[in-house]
Amino acid sequence: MELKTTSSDFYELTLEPIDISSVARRIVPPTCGATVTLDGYVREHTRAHKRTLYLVYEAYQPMALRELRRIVEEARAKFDIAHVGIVHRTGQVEIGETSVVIAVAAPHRRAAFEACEWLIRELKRTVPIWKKEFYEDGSMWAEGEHYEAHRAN
Amino acid sequence: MELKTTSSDFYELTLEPIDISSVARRIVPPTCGATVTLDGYVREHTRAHKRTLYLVYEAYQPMALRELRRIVEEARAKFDIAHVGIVHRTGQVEIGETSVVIAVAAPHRRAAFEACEWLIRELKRTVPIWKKEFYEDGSMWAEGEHYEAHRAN
Amino acid sequence: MNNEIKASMPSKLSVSILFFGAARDIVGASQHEIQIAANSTVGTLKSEMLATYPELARFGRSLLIAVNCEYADEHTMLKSDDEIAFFPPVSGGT
Amino acid sequence: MNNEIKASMPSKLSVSILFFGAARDIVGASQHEIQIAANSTVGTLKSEMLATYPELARFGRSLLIAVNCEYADEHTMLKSDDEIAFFPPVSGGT
Repeated sequence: MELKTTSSDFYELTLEPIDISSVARRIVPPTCGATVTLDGYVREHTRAHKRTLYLVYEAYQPMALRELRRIVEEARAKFDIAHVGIVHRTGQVEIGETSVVIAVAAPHRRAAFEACEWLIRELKRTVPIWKKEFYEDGSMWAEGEHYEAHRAN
Repeated sequence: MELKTTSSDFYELTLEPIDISSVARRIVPPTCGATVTLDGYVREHTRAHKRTLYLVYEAYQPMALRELRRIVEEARAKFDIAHVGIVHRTGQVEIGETSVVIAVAAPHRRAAFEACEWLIRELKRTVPIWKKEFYEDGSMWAEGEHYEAHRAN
Repeated sequence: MNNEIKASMPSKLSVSILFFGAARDIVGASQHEIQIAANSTVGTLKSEMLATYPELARFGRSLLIAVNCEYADEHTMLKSDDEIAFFPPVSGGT
Repeated sequence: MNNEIKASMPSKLSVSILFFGAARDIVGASQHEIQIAANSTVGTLKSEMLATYPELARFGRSLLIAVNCEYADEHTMLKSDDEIAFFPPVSGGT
Protein backbone atom coordinates (compact mmCIF):
# COMPACT_ATOMS: atom_id res chain seq x y z
CA MET A 1 0.00 0.00 0.00
CA GLU A 2 1.62 3.24 -1.01
CA LEU A 3 0.82 6.91 -1.23
CA LYS A 4 2.65 9.03 -3.77
CA THR A 5 2.85 12.76 -3.54
CA THR A 6 3.76 15.25 -6.25
CA SER A 7 7.39 15.17 -5.08
CA SER A 8 9.69 12.14 -5.15
CA ASP A 9 9.01 11.35 -1.52
CA PHE A 10 7.23 8.12 -0.81
CA TYR A 11 5.61 6.36 2.12
CA GLU A 12 4.68 2.74 2.01
CA LEU A 13 3.42 -0.04 4.17
CA THR A 14 4.45 -3.43 2.94
CA LEU A 15 3.86 -7.07 3.77
CA GLU A 16 7.09 -8.04 1.99
CA PRO A 17 10.68 -8.00 3.32
CA ILE A 18 12.30 -4.59 2.88
CA ASP A 19 15.40 -4.12 0.73
CA ILE A 20 17.05 -1.11 2.34
CA SER A 21 19.30 -0.33 -0.63
CA SER A 22 16.38 0.01 -2.97
CA VAL A 23 14.61 2.34 -0.54
CA ALA A 24 17.73 4.48 -0.29
CA ARG A 25 18.42 4.53 -4.05
CA ARG A 26 14.92 5.60 -5.00
CA ILE A 27 15.33 8.97 -3.31
CA VAL A 28 18.64 10.08 -4.79
CA PRO A 29 18.52 13.03 -7.17
CA PRO A 30 21.79 13.63 -9.06
CA THR A 31 22.59 16.83 -7.19
CA CYS A 32 22.65 15.17 -3.79
CA GLY A 33 25.75 14.19 -1.91
CA ALA A 34 24.61 11.94 0.90
CA THR A 35 21.85 9.59 1.92
CA VAL A 36 21.44 8.70 5.57
CA THR A 37 19.45 5.56 6.21
CA LEU A 38 18.00 4.23 9.41
CA ASP A 39 17.40 0.50 9.33
CA GLY A 40 15.34 -0.53 12.34
CA TYR A 41 14.93 -4.22 13.01
CA VAL A 42 13.37 -6.57 15.41
CA ARG A 43 15.57 -7.36 18.36
CA GLU A 44 16.05 -10.70 19.98
CA HIS A 45 14.80 -10.05 23.47
CA THR A 46 12.86 -11.40 26.35
CA ARG A 47 10.12 -9.93 28.49
CA ALA A 48 9.41 -11.50 31.84
CA HIS A 49 11.62 -14.47 30.98
CA LYS A 50 9.73 -15.19 27.77
CA ARG A 51 11.55 -15.25 24.46
CA THR A 52 9.92 -13.34 21.62
CA LEU A 53 9.32 -15.63 18.64
CA TYR A 54 8.13 -13.00 16.17
CA LEU A 55 6.18 -9.76 16.01
CA VAL A 56 3.08 -8.60 14.21
CA TYR A 57 2.73 -4.96 13.21
CA GLU A 58 -0.75 -3.63 12.67
CA ALA A 59 -1.44 -0.27 11.04
CA TYR A 60 -4.45 1.99 10.69
CA GLN A 61 -3.38 2.21 7.09
CA PRO A 62 -4.99 5.36 5.65
CA MET A 63 -4.09 7.36 8.74
CA ALA A 64 -0.58 5.89 8.93
CA LEU A 65 0.13 6.98 5.35
CA ARG A 66 -1.32 10.40 6.07
CA GLU A 67 0.78 10.84 9.22
CA LEU A 68 3.90 9.70 7.36
CA ARG A 69 3.25 12.31 4.71
CA ARG A 70 2.66 14.94 7.37
CA ILE A 71 5.91 14.25 9.23
CA VAL A 72 7.89 14.22 5.98
CA GLU A 73 6.41 17.56 4.99
CA GLU A 74 7.31 18.92 8.39
CA ALA A 75 10.86 17.56 8.01
CA ARG A 76 11.22 19.23 4.62
CA ALA A 77 10.21 22.53 6.19
CA LYS A 78 12.68 22.10 9.07
CA PHE A 79 15.74 20.68 7.27
CA ASP A 80 17.49 21.29 3.95
CA ILE A 81 16.75 17.88 2.48
CA ALA A 82 15.88 16.74 -1.02
CA HIS A 83 13.90 13.53 -0.69
CA VAL A 84 12.68 11.08 1.86
CA GLY A 85 11.64 7.45 1.59
CA ILE A 86 9.95 5.59 4.41
CA VAL A 87 8.82 1.98 4.32
CA HIS A 88 7.28 0.28 7.35
CA ARG A 89 6.60 -3.41 7.51
CA THR A 90 3.14 -4.65 8.56
CA GLY A 91 2.02 -8.17 9.43
CA GLN A 92 4.33 -10.83 10.82
CA VAL A 93 8.00 -9.87 11.11
CA GLU A 94 10.70 -12.31 12.19
CA ILE A 95 13.52 -11.56 14.64
CA GLY A 96 16.34 -9.84 12.76
CA GLU A 97 14.14 -8.61 9.93
CA THR A 98 13.85 -4.92 9.14
CA SER A 99 10.64 -3.38 10.44
CA VAL A 100 11.24 0.17 9.24
CA VAL A 101 13.58 2.01 6.89
CA ILE A 102 13.87 5.78 6.69
CA ALA A 103 16.18 7.13 3.99
CA VAL A 104 16.90 10.83 3.60
CA ALA A 105 18.89 12.32 0.70
CA ALA A 106 20.32 15.80 0.99
CA PRO A 107 22.94 17.96 -0.66
CA HIS A 108 24.86 17.95 2.63
CA ARG A 109 25.12 15.13 5.11
CA ARG A 110 24.41 17.21 8.24
CA ALA A 111 20.79 17.86 7.25
CA ALA A 112 20.34 14.23 6.22
CA PHE A 113 21.46 13.00 9.64
CA GLU A 114 19.29 15.49 11.52
CA ALA A 115 16.18 14.87 9.45
CA CYS A 116 16.50 11.08 9.59
CA GLU A 117 16.81 11.10 13.35
CA TRP A 118 13.91 13.52 13.75
CA LEU A 119 11.72 11.42 11.44
CA ILE A 120 12.13 8.14 13.32
CA ARG A 121 11.35 9.94 16.58
CA GLU A 122 8.17 11.42 15.10
CA LEU A 123 7.19 8.15 13.44
CA LYS A 124 7.36 6.33 16.77
CA ARG A 125 5.39 9.10 18.43
CA THR A 126 2.52 9.70 16.01
CA VAL A 127 2.14 7.15 13.22
CA PRO A 128 -0.70 4.73 14.06
CA ILE A 129 1.09 1.40 13.97
CA TRP A 130 1.06 -1.12 16.83
CA LYS A 131 3.39 -3.96 17.62
CA LYS A 132 2.33 -7.25 19.18
CA GLU A 133 4.96 -9.62 20.55
CA PHE A 134 4.38 -13.36 20.23
CA TYR A 135 5.80 -15.91 22.66
CA GLU A 136 5.49 -19.68 22.85
CA ASP A 137 2.52 -19.39 25.19
CA GLY A 138 0.80 -16.17 24.18
CA SER A 139 1.17 -12.63 22.93
CA MET A 140 1.32 -9.08 24.25
CA TRP A 141 0.91 -5.59 22.76
CA ALA A 142 4.02 -3.44 23.10
CA GLU A 143 3.75 -0.12 24.84
CA GLY A 144 4.29 2.84 22.57
CA GLU A 145 6.17 6.07 23.11
CA HIS A 146 3.69 8.44 24.68
CA TYR A 147 1.78 10.62 22.29
CA GLU A 148 0.49 13.94 23.54
CA ALA A 149 -2.92 14.33 21.94
CA HIS A 150 -3.15 18.01 22.84
CA ARG A 151 -0.20 19.28 20.88
CA ALA A 152 1.39 22.58 21.82
CA ASN A 153 1.38 23.97 18.27
CA MET B 1 41.92 -4.97 0.27
CA GLU B 2 40.59 -5.44 3.75
CA LEU B 3 41.76 -5.40 7.30
CA LYS B 4 39.93 -7.49 9.89
CA THR B 5 40.23 -6.94 13.57
CA THR B 6 39.36 -9.30 16.38
CA SER B 7 35.89 -7.73 16.62
CA SER B 8 33.26 -7.78 13.88
CA ASP B 9 34.22 -4.34 12.64
CA PHE B 10 35.67 -4.14 9.18
CA TYR B 11 37.36 -1.60 6.97
CA GLU B 12 37.83 -2.16 3.27
CA LEU B 13 38.97 -0.40 0.17
CA THR B 14 37.37 -1.79 -2.94
CA LEU B 15 37.61 -1.37 -6.69
CA GLU B 16 34.08 -2.80 -7.09
CA PRO B 17 30.71 -1.05 -6.79
CA ILE B 18 29.48 -0.97 -3.20
CA ASP B 19 26.24 -2.66 -2.17
CA ILE B 20 25.17 -0.61 0.83
CA SER B 21 22.73 -3.21 2.16
CA SER B 22 25.39 -5.84 2.38
CA VAL B 23 27.69 -3.46 4.25
CA ALA B 24 24.91 -2.65 6.70
CA ARG B 25 23.83 -6.27 7.18
CA ARG B 26 27.30 -7.54 7.96
CA ILE B 27 27.49 -5.53 11.17
CA VAL B 28 24.20 -6.50 12.80
CA PRO B 29 24.39 -8.61 15.93
CA PRO B 30 21.04 -10.02 17.08
CA THR B 31 20.85 -7.79 20.15
CA CYS B 32 21.00 -4.56 18.18
CA GLY B 33 18.02 -2.40 17.38
CA ALA B 34 19.18 0.02 14.72
CA THR B 35 21.73 0.47 11.99
CA VAL B 36 22.43 3.94 10.69
CA THR B 37 24.08 4.05 7.31
CA LEU B 38 25.69 6.93 5.49
CA ASP B 39 25.82 6.44 1.75
CA GLY B 40 28.06 9.08 0.18
CA TYR B 41 28.08 9.36 -3.57
CA VAL B 42 29.60 11.32 -6.33
CA ARG B 43 27.67 14.44 -7.15
CA GLU B 44 26.91 15.80 -10.56
CA HIS B 45 28.58 19.17 -10.42
CA THR B 46 30.64 21.68 -12.27
CA ARG B 47 33.75 23.58 -11.36
CA ALA B 48 34.63 26.69 -13.33
CA HIS B 49 31.96 25.81 -15.92
CA LYS B 50 33.40 22.36 -16.51
CA ARG B 51 31.26 19.30 -16.01
CA THR B 52 32.80 16.46 -14.03
CA LEU B 53 32.78 13.24 -16.06
CA TYR B 54 34.01 10.89 -13.35
CA LEU B 55 36.32 10.77 -10.35
CA VAL B 56 39.33 8.74 -9.36
CA TYR B 57 40.01 8.03 -5.68
CA GLU B 58 43.57 7.21 -4.71
CA ALA B 59 44.48 5.81 -1.30
CA TYR B 60 47.71 5.32 0.63
CA GLN B 61 46.28 1.90 1.34
CA PRO B 62 48.10 0.57 4.43
CA MET B 63 47.80 3.91 6.18
CA ALA B 64 44.16 4.37 5.10
CA LEU B 65 43.21 1.02 6.63
CA ARG B 66 45.15 1.84 9.75
CA GLU B 67 43.47 5.24 10.13
CA LEU B 68 40.05 3.69 9.53
CA ARG B 69 40.72 1.22 12.31
CA ARG B 70 41.93 4.02 14.56
CA ILE B 71 38.83 6.18 14.07
CA VAL B 72 36.51 3.19 14.59
CA GLU B 73 38.30 2.33 17.83
CA GLU B 74 37.95 5.94 18.91
CA ALA B 75 34.24 5.87 18.00
CA ARG B 76 33.70 2.70 20.04
CA ALA B 77 35.28 4.41 23.04
CA LYS B 78 33.11 7.54 22.60
CA PHE B 79 29.73 6.01 21.72
CA ASP B 80 27.70 3.00 22.87
CA ILE B 81 27.84 1.14 19.56
CA ALA B 82 28.17 -2.53 18.70
CA HIS B 83 29.76 -2.73 15.27
CA VAL B 84 30.96 -0.57 12.44
CA GLY B 85 31.51 -1.29 8.77
CA ILE B 86 33.26 1.14 6.45
CA VAL B 87 33.91 0.59 2.78
CA HIS B 88 35.54 3.24 0.60
CA ARG B 89 35.78 2.97 -3.15
CA THR B 90 39.15 3.51 -4.86
CA GLY B 91 39.91 3.91 -8.55
CA GLN B 92 37.46 5.33 -11.07
CA VAL B 93 33.99 6.13 -9.74
CA GLU B 94 31.15 7.29 -11.95
CA ILE B 95 28.74 10.12 -11.16
CA GLY B 96 25.95 8.77 -8.94
CA GLU B 97 27.96 5.81 -7.68
CA THR B 98 28.62 5.33 -3.98
CA SER B 99 32.12 6.36 -2.96
CA VAL B 100 31.84 5.58 0.74
CA VAL B 101 29.50 3.70 3.07
CA ILE B 102 29.65 3.87 6.84
CA ALA B 103 27.25 1.60 8.71
CA VAL B 104 26.94 1.63 12.48
CA ALA B 105 24.85 -0.85 14.49
CA ALA B 106 23.90 -0.08 18.05
CA PRO B 107 21.40 -1.20 20.66
CA HIS B 108 19.87 2.30 20.52
CA ARG B 109 19.53 4.52 17.52
CA ARG B 110 20.85 7.73 19.13
CA ALA B 111 24.39 6.35 19.51
CA ALA B 112 24.28 4.94 15.97
CA PHE B 113 23.39 8.37 14.52
CA GLU B 114 26.04 10.18 16.54
CA ALA B 115 28.81 7.70 15.80
CA CYS B 116 28.03 7.53 12.07
CA GLU B 117 28.14 11.31 11.73
CA TRP B 118 31.34 11.55 13.78
CA LEU B 119 32.99 8.81 11.69
CA ILE B 120 32.38 10.43 8.31
CA ARG B 121 33.73 13.72 9.65
CA GLU B 122 36.88 12.01 10.92
CA LEU B 123 37.26 9.96 7.74
CA LYS B 124 37.23 13.11 5.61
CA ARG B 125 39.69 14.78 7.94
CA THR B 126 42.33 12.09 8.49
CA VAL B 127 42.09 9.05 6.21
CA PRO B 128 44.67 9.33 3.41
CA ILE B 129 42.49 9.16 0.33
CA TRP B 130 42.51 11.76 -2.45
CA LYS B 131 39.96 12.55 -5.09
CA LYS B 132 40.76 13.68 -8.61
CA GLU B 133 38.02 15.12 -10.80
CA PHE B 134 38.11 14.42 -14.52
CA TYR B 135 36.64 16.78 -17.13
CA GLU B 136 36.48 16.60 -20.91
CA ASP B 137 39.71 18.58 -21.19
CA GLY B 138 41.68 17.67 -18.11
CA SER B 139 41.64 16.79 -14.45
CA MET B 140 42.06 18.43 -11.05
CA TRP B 141 42.71 17.23 -7.50
CA ALA B 142 39.95 18.12 -5.06
CA GLU B 143 40.86 20.08 -2.00
CA GLY B 144 40.44 18.18 1.23
CA GLU B 145 39.04 19.24 4.54
CA HIS B 146 41.90 20.74 6.45
CA TYR B 147 43.78 18.34 8.67
CA GLU B 148 45.59 19.73 11.69
CA ALA B 149 48.81 17.76 11.90
CA HIS B 150 49.54 18.98 15.41
CA ARG B 151 46.56 17.52 17.17
CA ALA B 152 45.46 18.91 20.51
CA ASN B 153 45.21 15.53 22.24
CA MET C 1 -37.86 15.35 -0.12
CA ASN C 2 -37.03 15.33 3.57
CA ASN C 3 -33.29 15.81 2.92
CA GLU C 4 -33.58 19.47 3.86
CA ILE C 5 -35.26 18.68 7.13
CA LYS C 6 -32.63 16.04 7.90
CA ALA C 7 -29.87 18.47 7.11
CA SER C 8 -31.21 21.25 9.29
CA MET C 9 -32.46 19.16 12.23
CA PRO C 10 -30.73 15.82 12.30
CA SER C 11 -31.57 13.99 15.48
CA LYS C 12 -28.94 11.30 14.98
CA LEU C 13 -25.58 11.03 13.26
CA SER C 14 -24.37 7.83 11.60
CA VAL C 15 -20.69 7.31 12.26
CA SER C 16 -18.13 4.50 11.91
CA ILE C 17 -16.04 3.60 14.89
CA LEU C 18 -12.74 1.74 14.54
CA PHE C 19 -10.60 0.15 17.24
CA PHE C 20 -6.92 -0.76 16.93
CA GLY C 21 -4.30 -2.62 18.90
CA ALA C 22 -5.12 -3.49 22.48
CA ALA C 23 -8.33 -1.41 22.26
CA ARG C 24 -9.66 -3.74 19.57
CA ASP C 25 -8.92 -6.77 21.73
CA ILE C 26 -11.01 -5.22 24.52
CA VAL C 27 -13.93 -4.31 22.26
CA GLY C 28 -13.75 -7.60 20.40
CA ALA C 29 -14.40 -6.08 16.99
CA SER C 30 -12.49 -3.73 14.74
CA GLN C 31 -15.40 -1.72 13.36
CA HIS C 32 -18.87 -0.55 14.46
CA GLU C 33 -21.49 1.50 12.65
CA ILE C 34 -23.47 3.46 15.21
CA GLN C 35 -25.95 6.29 15.58
CA ILE C 36 -25.15 9.03 18.04
CA ALA C 37 -26.97 12.20 19.09
CA ALA C 38 -26.57 15.27 16.89
CA ASN C 39 -24.12 17.83 18.32
CA SER C 40 -22.02 15.04 19.78
CA THR C 41 -18.36 15.72 20.32
CA VAL C 42 -15.47 13.30 20.47
CA GLY C 43 -15.79 13.59 24.25
CA THR C 44 -19.44 12.54 24.15
CA LEU C 45 -18.61 9.54 22.03
CA LYS C 46 -15.65 8.61 24.22
CA SER C 47 -17.89 8.63 27.32
CA GLU C 48 -20.36 6.35 25.56
CA MET C 49 -17.60 3.96 24.57
CA LEU C 50 -16.19 3.91 28.10
CA ALA C 51 -19.68 3.14 29.43
CA THR C 52 -20.13 0.31 26.94
CA TYR C 53 -16.58 -1.08 27.30
CA PRO C 54 -15.39 -0.19 30.82
CA GLU C 55 -12.07 -1.96 30.24
CA LEU C 56 -11.08 0.86 27.86
CA ALA C 57 -10.62 3.00 30.97
CA ARG C 58 -7.33 1.31 31.65
CA PHE C 59 -5.69 3.42 28.93
CA GLY C 60 -6.64 6.55 30.87
CA ARG C 61 -5.64 9.75 29.11
CA SER C 62 -3.42 7.84 26.74
CA LEU C 63 -6.41 6.48 24.80
CA LEU C 64 -6.04 8.29 21.49
CA ILE C 65 -8.80 9.30 19.14
CA ALA C 66 -8.65 10.24 15.47
CA VAL C 67 -11.48 11.64 13.36
CA ASN C 68 -11.18 10.98 9.64
CA CYS C 69 -7.53 10.03 10.01
CA GLU C 70 -6.49 13.09 12.01
CA TYR C 71 -5.77 13.25 15.71
CA ALA C 72 -8.71 14.90 17.47
CA ASP C 73 -9.32 16.21 20.97
CA GLU C 74 -12.48 15.86 23.06
CA HIS C 75 -13.96 19.13 21.82
CA THR C 76 -13.96 18.10 18.16
CA MET C 77 -17.56 18.14 16.82
CA LEU C 78 -18.73 15.05 15.00
CA LYS C 79 -20.75 15.01 11.79
CA SER C 80 -22.49 12.32 9.83
CA ASP C 81 -20.29 9.72 8.14
CA ASP C 82 -17.27 10.58 10.25
CA GLU C 83 -14.82 7.74 10.85
CA ILE C 84 -13.66 7.78 14.47
CA ALA C 85 -10.75 5.62 15.56
CA PHE C 86 -9.87 4.69 19.16
CA PHE C 87 -6.42 3.34 19.90
CA PRO C 88 -3.69 3.07 22.54
CA PRO C 89 -0.29 4.78 22.20
CA VAL C 90 1.38 3.80 18.94
CA SER C 91 4.36 1.43 18.92
CA GLY C 92 5.67 1.35 15.36
CA GLY C 93 9.30 1.64 14.36
CA THR C 94 11.45 -0.89 16.13
CA MET D 1 80.94 -7.94 11.34
CA ASN D 2 80.59 -4.16 11.14
CA ASN D 3 76.88 -4.34 11.97
CA GLU D 4 77.61 -3.09 15.46
CA ILE D 5 79.58 -0.15 14.20
CA LYS D 6 76.77 0.69 11.76
CA ALA D 7 74.22 0.47 14.55
CA SER D 8 76.11 2.72 16.91
CA MET D 9 77.44 5.27 14.42
CA PRO D 10 75.41 5.23 11.23
CA SER D 11 76.41 8.11 8.99
CA LYS D 12 73.43 7.66 6.67
CA LEU D 13 69.89 6.31 6.95
CA SER D 14 68.16 4.51 4.09
CA VAL D 15 64.50 5.52 3.92
CA SER D 16 61.61 5.22 1.48
CA ILE D 17 59.73 8.32 0.52
CA LEU D 18 56.23 8.18 -0.92
CA PHE D 19 54.21 10.95 -2.54
CA PHE D 20 50.45 10.97 -2.99
CA GLY D 21 47.84 13.05 -4.75
CA ALA D 22 48.91 16.44 -6.06
CA ALA D 23 52.30 16.02 -4.33
CA ARG D 24 53.07 13.01 -6.50
CA ASP D 25 52.18 14.98 -9.64
CA ILE D 26 54.72 17.64 -8.61
CA VAL D 27 57.48 15.15 -7.81
CA GLY D 28 56.74 13.06 -10.87
CA ALA D 29 57.17 9.73 -9.07
CA SER D 30 55.35 7.93 -6.30
CA GLN D 31 58.34 6.42 -4.51
CA HIS D 32 62.00 7.23 -3.85
CA GLU D 33 64.65 5.31 -1.93
CA ILE D 34 67.10 7.79 -0.48
CA GLN D 35 69.94 8.13 2.00
CA ILE D 36 69.75 10.90 4.56
CA ALA D 37 72.03 12.01 7.38
CA ALA D 38 71.78 10.15 10.67
CA ASN D 39 69.82 12.05 13.34
CA SER D 40 67.56 13.50 10.67
CA THR D 41 64.08 14.51 11.71
CA VAL D 42 60.93 14.76 9.62
CA GLY D 43 61.67 18.50 9.50
CA THR D 44 65.14 17.89 8.05
CA LEU D 45 63.74 15.63 5.37
CA LYS D 46 60.93 18.05 4.58
CA SER D 47 63.46 20.85 4.04
CA GLU D 48 65.43 18.63 1.66
CA MET D 49 62.29 17.77 -0.28
CA LEU D 50 61.28 21.42 -0.52
CA ALA D 51 64.79 22.28 -1.81
CA THR D 52 64.61 19.50 -4.41
CA TYR D 53 60.98 20.14 -5.41
CA PRO D 54 60.28 23.84 -4.77
CA GLU D 55 56.74 23.47 -6.08
CA LEU D 56 55.85 21.47 -2.95
CA ALA D 57 56.00 24.81 -1.09
CA ARG D 58 52.58 25.70 -2.48
CA PHE D 59 50.95 23.37 0.06
CA GLY D 60 52.49 25.47 2.87
CA ARG D 61 51.70 24.11 6.31
CA SER D 62 49.02 21.85 4.89
CA LEU D 63 51.63 19.47 3.42
CA LEU D 64 51.13 16.40 5.59
CA ILE D 65 53.75 13.84 6.53
CA ALA D 66 53.33 10.31 7.85
CA VAL D 67 56.07 8.02 9.13
CA ASN D 68 55.32 4.31 8.89
CA CYS D 69 51.61 5.01 8.33
CA GLU D 70 51.19 7.40 11.26
CA TYR D 71 50.88 11.16 11.13
CA ALA D 72 54.15 12.72 12.23
CA ASP D 73 55.27 16.22 13.12
CA GLU D 74 58.56 17.89 12.21
CA HIS D 75 60.30 16.79 15.41
CA THR D 76 59.81 13.08 14.77
CA MET D 77 63.20 11.34 14.55
CA LEU D 78 63.80 9.13 11.54
CA LYS D 79 65.45 5.74 11.59
CA SER D 80 66.66 3.36 8.92
CA ASP D 81 64.00 1.70 6.76
CA ASP D 82 61.32 4.20 7.74
CA GLU D 83 58.63 4.83 5.15
CA ILE D 84 57.86 8.53 4.97
CA ALA D 85 54.83 9.75 3.02
CA PHE D 86 54.23 13.32 1.85
CA PHE D 87 50.75 14.34 0.81
CA PRO D 88 48.31 17.24 0.57
CA PRO D 89 45.11 17.44 2.68
CA VAL D 90 43.03 14.32 2.24
CA SER D 91 39.80 14.44 0.22
CA GLY D 92 38.12 11.08 0.64
CA GLY D 93 34.48 10.52 1.45
CA THR D 94 32.24 12.31 -1.02
